[in-house]
Amino acid sequence: MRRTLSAAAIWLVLLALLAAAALLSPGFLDPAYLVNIVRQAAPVGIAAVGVTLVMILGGVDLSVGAIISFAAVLCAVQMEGRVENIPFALATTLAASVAIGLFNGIVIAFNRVSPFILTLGTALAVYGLTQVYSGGTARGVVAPGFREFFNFRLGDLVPVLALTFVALAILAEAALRTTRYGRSLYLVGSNRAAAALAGLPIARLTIATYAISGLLAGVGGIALLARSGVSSTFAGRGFEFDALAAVVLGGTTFEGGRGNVAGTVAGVLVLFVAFNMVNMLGLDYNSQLIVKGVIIIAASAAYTRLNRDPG
Amino acid sequence: MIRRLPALLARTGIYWLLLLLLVLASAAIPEFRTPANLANVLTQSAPLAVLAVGQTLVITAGLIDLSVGQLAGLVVVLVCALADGSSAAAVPVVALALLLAAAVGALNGVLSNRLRIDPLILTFGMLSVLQGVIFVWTDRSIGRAPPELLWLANERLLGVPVSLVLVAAVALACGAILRRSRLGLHLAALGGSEESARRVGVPTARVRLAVFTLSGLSAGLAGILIAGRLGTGYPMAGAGYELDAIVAVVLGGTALAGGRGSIAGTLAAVLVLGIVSNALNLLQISAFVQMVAKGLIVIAAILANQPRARTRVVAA
Amino acid sequence: MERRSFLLASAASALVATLGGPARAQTDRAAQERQMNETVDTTKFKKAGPYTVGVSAGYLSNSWVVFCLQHIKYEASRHKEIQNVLVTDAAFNPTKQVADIEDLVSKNVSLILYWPVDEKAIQPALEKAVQRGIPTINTGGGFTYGPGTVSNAFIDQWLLGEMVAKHLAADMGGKGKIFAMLPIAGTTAAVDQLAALKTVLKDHPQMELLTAEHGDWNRAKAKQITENLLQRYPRIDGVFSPAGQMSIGVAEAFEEAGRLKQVIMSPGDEYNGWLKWVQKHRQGGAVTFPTRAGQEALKLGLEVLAGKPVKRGIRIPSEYIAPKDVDKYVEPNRPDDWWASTLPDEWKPS
Amino acid sequence: MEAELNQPLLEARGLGKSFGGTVALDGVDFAAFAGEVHAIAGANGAGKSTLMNIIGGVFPPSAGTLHLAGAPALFDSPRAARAAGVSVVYQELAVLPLLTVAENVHLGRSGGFSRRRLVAETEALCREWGLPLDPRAVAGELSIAGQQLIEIARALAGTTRVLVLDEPTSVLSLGERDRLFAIIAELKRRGLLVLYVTHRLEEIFAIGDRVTVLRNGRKVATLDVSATSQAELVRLMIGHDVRERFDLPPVPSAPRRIEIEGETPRGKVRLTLNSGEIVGLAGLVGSGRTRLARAIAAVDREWPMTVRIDGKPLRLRSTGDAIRHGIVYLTEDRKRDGLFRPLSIVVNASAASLGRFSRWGLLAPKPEREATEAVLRRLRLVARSLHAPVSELSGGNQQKVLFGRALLCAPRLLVCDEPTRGVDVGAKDEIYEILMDLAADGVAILLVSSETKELLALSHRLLVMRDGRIVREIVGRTDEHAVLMAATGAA
Repeated sequence: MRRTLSAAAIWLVLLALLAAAALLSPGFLDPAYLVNIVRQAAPVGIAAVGVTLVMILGGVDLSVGAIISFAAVLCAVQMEGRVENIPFALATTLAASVAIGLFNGIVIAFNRVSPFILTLGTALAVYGLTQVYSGGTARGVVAPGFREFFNFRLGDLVPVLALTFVALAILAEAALRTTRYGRSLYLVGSNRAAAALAGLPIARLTIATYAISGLLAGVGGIALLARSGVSSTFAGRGFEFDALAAVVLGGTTFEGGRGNVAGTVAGVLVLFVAFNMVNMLGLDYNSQLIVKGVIIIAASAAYTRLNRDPG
Repeated sequence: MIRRLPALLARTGIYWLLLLLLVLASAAIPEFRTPANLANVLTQSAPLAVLAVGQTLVITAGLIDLSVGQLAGLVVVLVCALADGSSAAAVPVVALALLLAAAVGALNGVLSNRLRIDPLILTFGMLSVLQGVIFVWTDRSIGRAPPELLWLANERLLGVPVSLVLVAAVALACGAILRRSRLGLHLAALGGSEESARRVGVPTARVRLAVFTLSGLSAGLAGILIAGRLGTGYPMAGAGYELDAIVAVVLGGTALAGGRGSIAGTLAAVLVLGIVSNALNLLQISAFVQMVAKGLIVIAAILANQPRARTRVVAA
Repeated sequence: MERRSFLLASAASALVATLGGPARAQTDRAAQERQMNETVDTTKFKKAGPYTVGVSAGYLSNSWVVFCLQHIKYEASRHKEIQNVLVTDAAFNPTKQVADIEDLVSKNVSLILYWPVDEKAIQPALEKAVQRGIPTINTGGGFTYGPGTVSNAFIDQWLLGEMVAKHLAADMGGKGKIFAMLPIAGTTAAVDQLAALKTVLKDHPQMELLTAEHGDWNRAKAKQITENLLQRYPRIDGVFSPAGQMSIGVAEAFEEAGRLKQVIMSPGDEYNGWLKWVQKHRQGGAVTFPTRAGQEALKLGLEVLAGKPVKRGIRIPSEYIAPKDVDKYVEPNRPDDWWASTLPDEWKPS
Repeated sequence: MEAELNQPLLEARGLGKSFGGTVALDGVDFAAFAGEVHAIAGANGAGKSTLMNIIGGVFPPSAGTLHLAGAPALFDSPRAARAAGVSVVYQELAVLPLLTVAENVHLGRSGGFSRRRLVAETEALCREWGLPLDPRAVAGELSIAGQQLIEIARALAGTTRVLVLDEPTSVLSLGERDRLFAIIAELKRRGLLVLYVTHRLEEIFAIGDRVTVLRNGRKVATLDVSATSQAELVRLMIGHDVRERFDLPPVPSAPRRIEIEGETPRGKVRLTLNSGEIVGLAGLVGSGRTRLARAIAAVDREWPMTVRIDGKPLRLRSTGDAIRHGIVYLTEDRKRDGLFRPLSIVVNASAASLGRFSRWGLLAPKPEREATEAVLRRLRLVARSLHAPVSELSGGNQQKVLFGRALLCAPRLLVCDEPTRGVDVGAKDEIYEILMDLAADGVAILLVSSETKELLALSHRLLVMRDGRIVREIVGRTDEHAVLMAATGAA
């Protein structure tokens, strides 16, 4: 009962927030605007899907912001402004993102290190690599058609980018619910030692999950590139905070073994609707940071309380 | 004794590394070994040293405090904005700032006791909150540090940086807490095993409160030094310091899992980081590469510091 | 959605941000004019070659700055007496920049060119360099007046803002509703540009400024803010946006809302991505923010080292590029994040 | 030792405690006096540890009161209990391995602090009580018995009047046990109240003055030890007698042979099991029973093992490999590495056999549910829903879920480590039935247990371990004495 409540809570929060926003500005409920919020959320949201998987496993991935930046730069450079380069650029970008995730996964799988600190270190190194690689400028020319494709509105309404985010989220949620991999994540996350006894391939799962997180962060980087073009070599900086806040808000805890992607999606949307409201109200943009911090603390505390094991 | 040898080597490793770096850098870079440059390295390292010494207590207690960097940043802005270059205001403003820093630390402690969430997440959230508070206040440098702080952070007395005195005082104080006080014993116990500590009557909640308060205080002192270094209230002055502090503590041989800490090791590690940065600068290595190097040092440090296979005897 | 730190980062990332000092009202402009025309006695800096030039970069992860640095290196290559150029990068960390400057002094460089993360934070370190006889030149950003800065090679934000505003007013026929997209609140760039805009608007009573927003030199943020403004204001006729990087984000938001035809964009700068947009849409144009500031700074520094008297500040003038003339400047095969410049090809960033 | 004149030192009046809906302790009264060893006896789940935790200040009672020397005692923390003179030595020792003995002994006290004085005081304390401890030694390098002494020293260092010992001998050798008993006798002589919590009846008769028996959260009786018998206590504790021996199913005539060969630091280990056979593995704590059991199932690989089934060697590089070959390990510690506490019963049960319930990586929920249901029904699991979290279940039912998990793997060799630890008496019997059922189905079972009675009752054959080696094989009838002789090396 409590469990169902806690799962539904974030959706109720989202609804309440939307209602409040609609009262503030009738334009808020315009379908085009709502869909646009989903598109704004896509880069962070896609990365947050990966972070959700990692956190269900009992880990955490703070390198996603760096990977997003890295992927955006790398992809743009590989395209060299030519359509025929797009497949190669996408492939190399995703491969490189997976490689970073693999690195995280392998180190964490075979050592008793804190994923939190390790992925922070990885983030630092990846930011550095991005700078070395790009010489400090977001060089790279986006191929014609690339951004147009992702921003094309199906049925004149839903941008491909928003659809990509939703599709990836549904895919991940389905994987969690219906695949052996998803089930194994919950098992390992809720009790690693027991999972080892039950014969689950923990090292392989860990590596695969961090790799997926890297991959999705890479997709997030491509999404960012598609949404706003090449703008900076630090374009994804801070996204790890946002992703983490969304995941925690969505009910996935740091202890692992709990949570789902649907909650994360709601969490991402709550964050973005809240931020847009802050913007539209003309409040100081910086209060977003305070909101984010309080959300991380409050949501963690709330879920700790809800999930406290009675036995 | 023989069983402890690897651990002993691991614990003294940082001093050997420091020695090696000193020798190498002196040999390879003529500018490095000038007294002025060596004094520079010390002055540059002082804020991190103060922060890392405080964090050593925190990590020994099995906790972690990610909010210290932004807390130091808040102190920088506060001190400069309020004092605005006035000598007369120096003492009250510094006192106020330290009080505030200790209060924020205590708030971390209270929240940690009340909400029972992982200190990592709690202080991570606090990091974001503090950053927001700073930026809501100001998004550009404001005010000026009083001249006394400039003197404290930058000047030398008989060739010795003044800030070194502050670092030494903080290190001795924390060393005394760790080695010679009941609080030190209790925080090592808390870091060893919270459950055991609680059962034998260690007042864990009070210890946690004390440790976080001390951590806040050390962040405040570091902020004072940074304010002196910068001379102005730059809103991002503390960004990233928390990670550097953790790296220094871990490099210095304090177990990330808690239970045992070394102030001297932390100081040596701070010097190692300072020398590496100074030498790379003198060698004209690009900041981008330095960033990669720093990331790799973080990764290497936690790999070297990971808990060894459990030593607890398995019953049966 | 960006974190504040990123805002500041990109803030600093446009060279203009370099002057993070207190807002100066227009009345200060007279004082600045006087200060920059002061003559500096450089005899105490005079020294014979060979020279080592130190560059203390507050940050290098920014395309304008990279071009500016290339200009410095290019100019250095043309002088035999310059033996070496040492570059340090503080990566947006002012504490590190203080340390960098101290390290450069330790290396005993002949001259320091710098652009700050935060101008005030590095003043003490710069003063120490000057006391040691090492001249310091502020490169690119706004004008700095203080004992730590021997001279400036800078770009005037107020004049730039004025030019942009005048062209916008002309393009709009002197009437309509506009909003302003500015850099980080409080920076010289934001303050001077807005002040210049308001001054120009006094001559055009039929133009109404709806709101001034701060997009922090961030294309994505400018886009997101504009998306919200499009919800708030049913009618927007023009946009004042001097930074090309943000102008692209603004224009994209209008385009996606299907309202691009109703709006007139002001000139941006010679940011390549913006020039491409101008070329495609044949409107807006550009008011330049010349990357050769670096080259001018080094020339200025060499004069100081030669002991010649120099002015406290030299202004690098902005120029207007009309939409029809943009073809000469745009480089379609180069990245968006690129600057039209006078650098020879072999000196352009790779 | 009767309460003629003096008032009780520790008295419970109507003590009750419930967690959520379950009542752990229900209206318990008892009184204990200074200078006595008062045993608290009861089967697992009788409420012993709840009572102990209330006395030790871990949590407050939800009903009733506790009185210390006539005054109400409200301990809101272990610290408060200690301050009032009540110390508890738990089975899981609260010793901090990185600190020295002296530091450990003086933990939790307030007042002045000097390391030198700590050492001096600890030294004096150890001399006074005859505790063989070096104050400067690092606690983590001591044996379990040594660490237990630290806890006792800690209790003695304060102004302790009541010392609660929780199953203190479960981790001790015989010699260590005798030393502990001597110390307890000394404590008693000096007027302390020792509350001795145990389920080992012989120890109650060895050192106890009086015994209070708990069953299902209620007090059943308080008796003078001299006036009772083991049989009576057993009857009080469990409500009925333990069966001496079960009717074991016969081992099939043409069994599958499982041969295990391995290397331990003390030499070679060899054992053979036949399908349908229950082999008991006896030995004292530290003899290597659990290590051997875990090594066989490839859980730990410090002791490399080769397993052959009908002469065919298996490659076991991981627990997964072992499970695929039908070698399944049932943990001794459900909480640590058995249960996935937040997850549902079905998910817990199918965890080790996901391969069976999935195709191309996709789970098949229906076969999973049906197979799990069938197995758990066979095990007579009591649960409101199979989709409820496993943490809601009682200890016995949790253990059944783990058996269900093992069964779903279609085991050929089941390695059971302490399968009845922490389950109540009724569930114990059911688990014995399950083991015999499995044996009847042809599963070979290696049964590790510290309860020699259980091994004797349930095994076709007994292996006795000592110092990492199998020292004795006992076929046919034997008794506890013989097993103990072999285990201690006295034989």
